[in-house]
Amino acid sequence: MESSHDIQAESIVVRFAGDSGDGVQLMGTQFVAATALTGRDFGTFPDYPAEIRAPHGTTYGVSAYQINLGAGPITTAGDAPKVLVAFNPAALKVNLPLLDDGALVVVNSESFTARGLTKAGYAEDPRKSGELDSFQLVEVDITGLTLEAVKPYGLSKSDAGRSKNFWALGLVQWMFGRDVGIIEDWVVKKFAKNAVVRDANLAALRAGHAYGETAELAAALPHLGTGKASFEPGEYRGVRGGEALALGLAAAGELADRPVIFCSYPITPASPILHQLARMGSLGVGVFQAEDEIAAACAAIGAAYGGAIGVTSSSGPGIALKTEAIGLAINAELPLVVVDSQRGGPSTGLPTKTEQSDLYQAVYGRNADAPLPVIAARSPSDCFAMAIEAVRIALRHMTPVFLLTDGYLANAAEPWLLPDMRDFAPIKSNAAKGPAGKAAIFDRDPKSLGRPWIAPGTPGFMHRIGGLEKDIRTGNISYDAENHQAMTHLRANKVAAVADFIPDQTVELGPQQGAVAVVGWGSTYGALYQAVRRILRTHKSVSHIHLRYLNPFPKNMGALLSGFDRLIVPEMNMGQLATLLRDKLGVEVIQYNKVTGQPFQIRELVRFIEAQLSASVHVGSLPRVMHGDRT
Amino acid sequence: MESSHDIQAESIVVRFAGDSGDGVQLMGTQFVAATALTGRDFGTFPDYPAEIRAPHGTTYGVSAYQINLGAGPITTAGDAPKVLVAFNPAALKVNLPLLDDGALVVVNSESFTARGLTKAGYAEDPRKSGELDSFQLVEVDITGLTLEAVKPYGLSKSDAGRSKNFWALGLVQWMFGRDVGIIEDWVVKKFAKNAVVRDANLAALRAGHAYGETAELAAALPHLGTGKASFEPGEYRGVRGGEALALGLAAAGELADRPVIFCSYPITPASPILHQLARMGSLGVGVFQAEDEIAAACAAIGAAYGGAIGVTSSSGPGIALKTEAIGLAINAELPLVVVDSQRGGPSTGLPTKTEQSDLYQAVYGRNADAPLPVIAARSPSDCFAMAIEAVRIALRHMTPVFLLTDGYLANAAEPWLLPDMRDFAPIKSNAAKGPAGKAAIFDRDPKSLGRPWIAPGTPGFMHRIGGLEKDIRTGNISYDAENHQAMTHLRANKVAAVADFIPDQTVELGPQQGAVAVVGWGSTYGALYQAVRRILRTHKSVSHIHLRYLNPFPKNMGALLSGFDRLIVPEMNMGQLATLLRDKLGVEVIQYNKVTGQPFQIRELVRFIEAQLSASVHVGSLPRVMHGDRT
Amino acid sequence: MSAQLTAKDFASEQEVRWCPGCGDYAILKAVTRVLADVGAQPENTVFVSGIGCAARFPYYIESYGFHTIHGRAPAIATGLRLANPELDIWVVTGDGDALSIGGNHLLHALRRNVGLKILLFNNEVYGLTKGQFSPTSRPGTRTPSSPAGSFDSPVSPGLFALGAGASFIARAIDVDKQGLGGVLEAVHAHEGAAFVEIYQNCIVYNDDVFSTFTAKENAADGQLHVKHGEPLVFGVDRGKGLRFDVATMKLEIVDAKARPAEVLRHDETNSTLAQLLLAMQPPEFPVALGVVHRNPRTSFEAAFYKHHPTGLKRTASVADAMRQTSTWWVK
Amino acid sequence: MSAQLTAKDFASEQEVRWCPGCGDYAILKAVTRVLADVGAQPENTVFVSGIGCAARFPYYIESYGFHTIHGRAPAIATGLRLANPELDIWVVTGDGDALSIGGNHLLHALRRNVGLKILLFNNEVYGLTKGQFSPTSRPGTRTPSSPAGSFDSPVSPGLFALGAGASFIARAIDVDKQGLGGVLEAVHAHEGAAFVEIYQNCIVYNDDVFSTFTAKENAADGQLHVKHGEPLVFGVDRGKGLRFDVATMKLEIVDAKARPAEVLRHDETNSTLAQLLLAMQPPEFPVALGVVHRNPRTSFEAAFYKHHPTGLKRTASVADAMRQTSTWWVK
Ligand SMILES: Cc1ncc(C[n+]2csc(CCOP(=O)(O)OP(=O)(O)O)c2C)c(N)n1
Ligand SMILES: Cc1ncc(C[n+]2csc(CCOP(=O)(O)OP(=O)(O)O)c2C)c(N)n1
Ligand code: SF4
Ligand code: SF4
Ligand SMILES: [Mg+2]
Ligand SMILES: [Mg+2]
Repeated sequence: MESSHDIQAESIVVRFAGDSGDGVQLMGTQFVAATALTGRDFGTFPDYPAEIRAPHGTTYGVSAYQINLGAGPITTAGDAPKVLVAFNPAALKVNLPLLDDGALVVVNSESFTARGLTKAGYAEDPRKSGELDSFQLVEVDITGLTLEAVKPYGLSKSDAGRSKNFWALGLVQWMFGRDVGIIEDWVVKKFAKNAVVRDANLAALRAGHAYGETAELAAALPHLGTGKASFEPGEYRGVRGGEALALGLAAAGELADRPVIFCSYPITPASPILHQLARMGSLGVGVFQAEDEIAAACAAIGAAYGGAIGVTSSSGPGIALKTEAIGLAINAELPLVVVDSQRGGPSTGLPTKTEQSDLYQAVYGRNADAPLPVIAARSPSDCFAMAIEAVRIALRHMTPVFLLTDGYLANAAEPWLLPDMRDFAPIKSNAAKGPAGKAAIFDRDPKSLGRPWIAPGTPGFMHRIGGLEKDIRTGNISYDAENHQAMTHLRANKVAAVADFIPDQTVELGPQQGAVAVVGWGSTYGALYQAVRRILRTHKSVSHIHLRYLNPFPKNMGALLSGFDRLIVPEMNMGQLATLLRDKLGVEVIQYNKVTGQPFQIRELVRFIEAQLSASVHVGSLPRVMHGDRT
Repeated sequence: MESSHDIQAESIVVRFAGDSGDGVQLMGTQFVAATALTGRDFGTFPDYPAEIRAPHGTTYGVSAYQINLGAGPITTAGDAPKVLVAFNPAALKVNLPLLDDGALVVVNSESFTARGLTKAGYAEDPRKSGELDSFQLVEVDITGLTLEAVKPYGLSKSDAGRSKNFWALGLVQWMFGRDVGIIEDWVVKKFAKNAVVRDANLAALRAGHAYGETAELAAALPHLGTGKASFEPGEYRGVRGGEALALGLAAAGELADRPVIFCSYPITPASPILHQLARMGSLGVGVFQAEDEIAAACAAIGAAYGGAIGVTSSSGPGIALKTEAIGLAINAELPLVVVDSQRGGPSTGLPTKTEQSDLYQAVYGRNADAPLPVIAARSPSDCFAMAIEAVRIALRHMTPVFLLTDGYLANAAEPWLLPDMRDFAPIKSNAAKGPAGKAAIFDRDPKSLGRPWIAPGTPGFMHRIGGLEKDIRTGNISYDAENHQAMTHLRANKVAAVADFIPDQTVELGPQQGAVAVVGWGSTYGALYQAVRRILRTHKSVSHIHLRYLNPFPKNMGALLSGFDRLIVPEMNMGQLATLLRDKLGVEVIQYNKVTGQPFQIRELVRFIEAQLSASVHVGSLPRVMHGDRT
Repeated sequence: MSAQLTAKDFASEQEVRWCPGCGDYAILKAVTRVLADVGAQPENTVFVSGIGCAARFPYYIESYGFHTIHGRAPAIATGLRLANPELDIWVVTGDGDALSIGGNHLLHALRRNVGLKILLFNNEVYGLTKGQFSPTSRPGTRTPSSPAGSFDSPVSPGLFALGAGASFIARAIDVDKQGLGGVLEAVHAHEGAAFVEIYQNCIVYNDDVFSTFTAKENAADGQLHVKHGEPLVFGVDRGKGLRFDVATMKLEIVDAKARPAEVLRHDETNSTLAQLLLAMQPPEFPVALGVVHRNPRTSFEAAFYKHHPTGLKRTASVADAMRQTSTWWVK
Repeated sequence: MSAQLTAKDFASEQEVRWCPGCGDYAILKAVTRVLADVGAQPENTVFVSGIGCAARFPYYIESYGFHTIHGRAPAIATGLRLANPELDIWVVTGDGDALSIGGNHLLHALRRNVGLKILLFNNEVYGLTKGQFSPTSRPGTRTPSSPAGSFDSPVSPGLFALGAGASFIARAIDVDKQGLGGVLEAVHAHEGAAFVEIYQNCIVYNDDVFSTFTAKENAADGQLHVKHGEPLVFGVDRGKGLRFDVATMKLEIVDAKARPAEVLRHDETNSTLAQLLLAMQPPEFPVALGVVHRNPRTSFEAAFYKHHPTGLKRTASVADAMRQTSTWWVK
């Protein structure tokens, strides 16, 4: 039987929120696992507090997990949640502003004590103050019912309470008309070592589900239903950017048949890559946790010098420290992959928030004329492909390569159609052409300008390299004026040569030429894609172009962009791609910049782009720079 | 009596060259001191070998000193020497290619032994091979005649030989029709502690001069004469960029009435500033030689936090290491001056060669959106004014400021009309406006957006600052989305506000609008000025615009540049100012880039600019990028 | 000097945000108490820190505070010291902040003997970044970046400081009010660099890692509280003592009651003894706590200001300085 | 292994560009000789250096060489070591390169015990940048950046290495063929990090700074050449010996002939003795030379490869790895 307020939609955004200790992250990932099996597309994003474990019940200790599920293509975690499960008042307070009008709000009534309300900073109980009037409020004593359910296992009150998240998960599963089978399987595997906890969680899970079943309550609880996604056939898994990037680096090692030596110093939000790779020894990956970022970059350079695939990874402040070492890799012409998981700045900034603001640093941020290739991943699963691409470029051209990702990609998850590794071409590196001897060291490939990669231990090729300018032929130190000019050109030409090997820039959505193109890069892909898709439904002419190669640009970029009257460049920074476009292509762009630490919302993009579409075509009359939706 | 081959000109370029040990640098500086007193304008540039003290007689051990003297304005050390004094074959070999046709070449014949020739890599004696035919060769046994002259003082042969440079100096003084009086005075002062050396040098000096007098030789030796400069009246001294910059920092301390704490780690070519300031304790300057560049930047930040004027100084590779710390100064809003003495790169590159290639690093080279003001000195004496300006901006806006100089400016010397310190306005810093309390800390000046500078030790104002994003009002840590957006704008607006306090951009030479403007920055000033001056003599329309403020640009820049059909941007890099002009002003420019480690030559600039003048006005048809004269 | 302040007066208005049960709370309490006891003035007290959980410390103290960047606090504090040698400057740092990324600056602050009061909160883990092993973690420590156990051999903060030439080295336990309090008072009194290693329990990522000697039941045999001039004894009713065997050049434990004469007396100025004490590890030996080494020498700032007798006040003018070379007049 | 090579075979074709009379020449000679003597193979030998006069070293050796950036050689060499633990990796560095900017990396290479042969050329000055004082310069050293004399208190390379937990610490004099040669052979044989301080004369900026013990006339009383298991004696006909006084916990010099029994014997495994020997300074004491400390333990690369038994060879496929989580099929 359908209750009046059921929610049926193409896709639904659900958000779980509670204390760091309430296990909402686990609840979220399990709900996603279950969702996947129902053939829905999804996008997720966890929202951690900055503190490790802030005092219980405080607003800054709230942890949340958002899932956008339904008919595809789903490319973001969604703008405004339609459903919120809040385990305590603080969780309600923090997340209420995000909700869609008329959203369903399930709260754990037990937690709405005077103490809980004050801790959350509520002067008045929001359930009575009327501020929830525009939502569907459902109060459930989740804690009480959980304790009830797990009583047989004789756990302490606090331990018993830990099963809350499973109880709630059971209920949500019911609302989506699903059973709890596959979650049960997971619980059994996960808690095999601790029977009591296992059984308590199973009991809570089933009780939550049964709670929905119980007739007299059903009325209060809506059914939630979404469209089904039409997936390309194949084997899928859910993946986060960090996992995909780590797997991609391991895959590159496999494709190049070289060990990967990953050198890093922990930092938010780059650490997940380190943690993943630390478990990939069997894939030929060695991990070195260095004493600092400088040592990490240097060790990766040393590893590359030794013939391994040297990779170093950090976030903005740590990348800044690697700057000098990266210059050495440029001069010594050694392959090096530098992964930059961007975060809010400047300085320590907002470690747990996302931003796209290291593009300047990647492209221009070194002493002297020191060009290098820069590429960026655009979605969690794309991190896999771009990691392989970064290694491919580094080995082909014998140069350091920047791979840009960010805090959003690192933690966001999406379904990933598992690739067939045989579809990836092996990664080749330059071998010595001539006979043994120093002469061979700088005998470059004429197309890529990459030099042979010859590691110590190779008989007959003993040679010296370093950070001083070198003779373009012999590789010996040279202070000669003309030679320095020639080497400077060579370094520039080498990076330019990358464009001869990468695919032409394509248009994601919309016409190949027209009034407006929305040009983006990196993690904003999903939001821009959806925004343009929505606008296209209204039969307006707009196109979405998304860059993965930022330096050099694909060869057809200039021609492609010249096909549009206006270029809108939305970025989660103050206009760094805009600078690149002006500098390298001399084009005029309309900037849309948002620097809040939050990903773009589809609706704010739609609003801005439509405003541009209806505005007169005369660019001069438009404000050149606009700023993000502040709400 | 005049000899046929006398050299009379507006100005003459003289070059002294020998082994590192031959004392040519001293010879050069003394010759300049003497020149100054004759009312000639001059520009000098020393050319050190990269090695500390390379083996005797080798080409890579050659040290040289070039002086351009005569009627002013002289703004460079000159293109092609008219006179060369070479103490050995290696010195001849290295410097011959630089000489002007028909130049006078004085060689120390004693050094042209078989051994000396091979060491220099001469298969054949150049005096016989005919390769000197197009020059006026004068052979003098400088060593022999010096030994002769100093015999009375019973010095060892090698010690006696050390007076060579004074003997040669005496001869050159004679050729210019001068006596050796003031050099004698200097020798007497300088070697007061060592009578024997003093007397030997005096004897050599006089002997060299007398050698010219001696009738029968005069014929072989030409007289050299130049025009007199018309100087603005006042007191003058010769000054190198390094000295002027150090004095400028001390002057800023005086003007702000604060101690200056200079924190640095030695590096070529920045060290001279450190060495100069180490002697300025009585001017309220404290020097801290840190363990590395990171510590140097951090200590300067700590000193600024403590209420002193914190300055840190390095060259490209060292500046790269300071990147993260500079970001902290931006976020904490502390004043900091970062002096970057640019050199050839990337990486260790060409430490002793000059380049303008750290502009990218200064403007764009940090993680996240981290804007800061960037200014550049354009001549040795201008380093004084710009050092004061850098401190003024840092204290007014409470921000780190980049001051760019380079290897050329650091070592080049020119006459300096000593300023009257009363002509400089005192440097003010922001004081707390409100009553004591944390609230006062971020109560900014509405125009400059600089916050009050309140150091620990001040009662009542205890507060915390740091590198995390802060609330725009309270200064407390804030992860709030809207606040981050607001702070990001504030940081951008603060740097933009600098433009409200700096002078409008002026045109150095030529019309205020016209066909072509040559736009430069930094140490190329002298060469661009002379090139444009020459072309103007031919009544062609060309103007010279030289920037000292690179970020932000002066407010009138856009309007000023729009008054010219074409903009030529010559730089000793691959086009970094060109990028800035495209990015910030959206203008199209014609690049002229030279990256040889050598300063521009006036003639190559004239050639390029004239080519542009005669080319069709349609920019499209012009190559957008041209490269430096390779010879 | 104004009225005597209390520990409360040194607590800032900021909400403390460490995990419930973190050892940092106890240290914060001890520090504020000592600041009050020694009559410190908030306006002349500065806390400088790097990045980490420990490095949050300055926010919670009512004084001047600078939460800088990772590993650089000693360098920033050195600059501050030169700008104002009158301040009481405390540097709060973690084992990662001080010994991983910050090792070089700590080395140089110690060998220069800069007047800084350096508190290293050693929890043998990177807390803030969620629990990776640190340079003080024991081999075999399982963390997200060492799932099979770490294999770096750790550095001893105390021995490192000694090798760097530190003039003051002390040790204490986070929850040991008395021991920590006494050490902090000695720190406050020391001129030059004072280095303290505080064993701090990270309840979330490295709980009880020090319990082998901090736990009540292990305290007697696990802790040796040193005091200058007094015998080096420990154990229940201080029945055990340290003896030095010249034949092996090693320490050994003897019955302090039976052979009191052979028991070493603590000499905080002797660096050989310091090395022996700092190297002791449980279970064979107790952990040496208190002021292990104190050998005062001229501080860096004192030497600096000997070169600047007027305290960076001007005694000459730039107008004159620019004329300290041959000049000439053009009429 | 191919035919025995000679010192000449290890000299590269590059022209040596140190100042005439620089101590580096003697060291270069000793190194090439030892490489030949120990039968090193050029293709399996790598010299990694930072920046400085000393750091020019790799250019002059016929082997693989990497002239990196200032202070980072130990970090770069660590990465190289992990990539190929079969190589002989020598790190050549100066007192500034190793102890000023590079202090942190040296600390961690030593405590991790990375298999690197680290030669620190200590000339107590920054040579390449024209003579500023360094962290090993004595107080009062007049240089361009310390015209009135430096006032930094210096660090002792040996004591620093000991504090960092080095498993091998030796000392030698640039021109002492025999002493340096012997040390270099021991270095070559050591697994893990071998640290050597070589007193190197900078004839241009710091001439004769070590002559108090290196000069012929001072050698006998100024130098103590240690040998494991042998008495610690020195002086003309080895008449003086070292004795340890437990009362003062200090070393003293005794008549070795009169009281032979009291003279200490060298034990290179004892770190307390190492500290005492490394701390000795003229004129009171001779300078300890030779292998002062050698206490082998597992090298970092050995521990690393214990975690990678197949030597970074793949034993699984990425195709399988990406499926190590719940997957689903869409038909
Ligand atoms: C340049 C830089 N690198 C890395 C980080 C990430 N980071 C912050 S704190 C920290 C280590 C903290 O460990 P510790 O110093 O022991 O302090 P604790 O949190 O354990 O108190 C790291 C790696 C950073 N903030 N900045
Ligand atoms: C990042 C960086 N900072 C500074 C320098 C300048 N520099 C080169 S070598 C050197 C110190 C050399 O001293 P040392 O290591 O003792 O070697 P030495 O020349 O005495 O053999 C310095 C400061 C540099 N090249 N790079
Ligand atoms: S993570 Fe550990 S050190 Fe950090 S606050 Fe929590 S308990 Fe304390
Ligand atoms: S400066 Fe000193 S160390 Fe450098 S090469 Fe010359 S003598 Fe040797
Ligand atoms: Mg820690
Ligand atoms: Mg040195």
